[in-house]
Amino acid sequence: MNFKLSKEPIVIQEVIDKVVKRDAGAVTTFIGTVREMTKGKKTLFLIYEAYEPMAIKKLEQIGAEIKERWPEADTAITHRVGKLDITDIAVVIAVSTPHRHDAYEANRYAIERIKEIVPIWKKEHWEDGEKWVGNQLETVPYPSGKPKETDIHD
Amino acid sequence: MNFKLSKEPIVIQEVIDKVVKRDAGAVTTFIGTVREMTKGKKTLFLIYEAYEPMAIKKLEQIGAEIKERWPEADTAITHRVGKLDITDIAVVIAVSTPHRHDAYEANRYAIERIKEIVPIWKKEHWEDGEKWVGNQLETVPYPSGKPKETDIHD
Amino acid sequence: MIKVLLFAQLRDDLGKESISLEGNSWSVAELKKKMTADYQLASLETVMTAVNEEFADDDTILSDGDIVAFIPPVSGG
Amino acid sequence: MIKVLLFAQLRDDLGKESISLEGNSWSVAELKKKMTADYQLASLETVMTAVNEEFADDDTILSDGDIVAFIPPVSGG
Repeated sequence: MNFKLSKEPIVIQEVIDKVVKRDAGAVTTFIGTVREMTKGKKTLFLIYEAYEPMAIKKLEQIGAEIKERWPEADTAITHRVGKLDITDIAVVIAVSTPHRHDAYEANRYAIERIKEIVPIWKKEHWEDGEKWVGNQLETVPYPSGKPKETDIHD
Repeated sequence: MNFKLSKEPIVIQEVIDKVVKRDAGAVTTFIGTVREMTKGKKTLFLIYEAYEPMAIKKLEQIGAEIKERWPEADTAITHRVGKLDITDIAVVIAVSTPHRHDAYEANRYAIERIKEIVPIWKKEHWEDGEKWVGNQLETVPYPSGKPKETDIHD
Repeated sequence: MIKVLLFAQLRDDLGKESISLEGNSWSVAELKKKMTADYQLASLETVMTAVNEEFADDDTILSDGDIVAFIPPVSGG
Repeated sequence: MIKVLLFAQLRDDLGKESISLEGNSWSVAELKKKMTADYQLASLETVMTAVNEEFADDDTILSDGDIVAFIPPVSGG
């Protein structure tokens, strides 16, 4: 169960424990938390919604892509769903490798891929309204109907 | 006390808690653990020794350098001293920033600087002997007597 | 029968989580066109499509029993 | 009086954690030379020096009461 969604608060140590091993000298984690201010606007709370079975498949795919690029890396990802308050943890990514360079690179790869291919959406709730963030102008549209091959394989 | 040495096992969550804040959307951690195999040689355990007051000053300096480069970043570093077994944690670096790119970059900067300027040494104990790692051939000598300016300021 | 799953803004707009349609050998593009017309949806152009939990092109042909999901730009992480 | 702190291999070689010396206006280079001779140390060339907990060049002049530390290549992290 290295790749999962959680309705409960994420315990960082539990995610890390999945990748610690005797031949790993480096573990990196990325912890995405709910930020209060975004472009001058104050967030009150967030709702994360997921297409759950596909989201888990896509997280597993990211793990497999990392294994292909960094064969010695082990990856674990837990993403929260439901209502989150400011400073709550939305996602934890843990990657272990023998050497530190790869642990940073592979971890970063994971978060970028999550933002491309994992069907999870967040709805921001502000004092004066709410909006699904995927519909905001700063997001990338996918005119072809699916992510570009280069997104997936490069 | 964002920068400290610890004779006791490091609790990762405690280091992270020092940098979590309402305006941080991203926290990265680097966890250095004791690896069993290095270049085909099996480590039994390690001893870390530090020049403690200077090591803490240098960790604080790294925090200040990060603040100068990434003004919105907060940093916490705990380094273990004493005897460590395989998979024990030698160092935890936590960095929080509003956006993820900086959290990776600043964290990586911290570990590279630790390996350059913080007076901490490890003695590897193998089945057939022991050695202070700083004396091995793969380490960088400092013929001028102190780290190069470019090491410190770039 | 094809089942269409809706998420995020689309789910809010239609007020339901899924829709079942009698369709036969439609392409994803044809399904999108029909949905846009039937439900007065805003454009589905920026929406990705998954068929049976895998991303699919607009020219993918749908079969009876397929589960289609419309995937607005994602915002997890 | 100058106090010299020793770490890692140097501490093991000399069998002590520090040495006190009566010295006057020595440079770091002169201190290194004297230590190398007095204690039959291997070269101190790859060893950094700190004076009062800050890295110092070989031409730094030492004063009474200074605490000098010899810093072999570090291996923390």
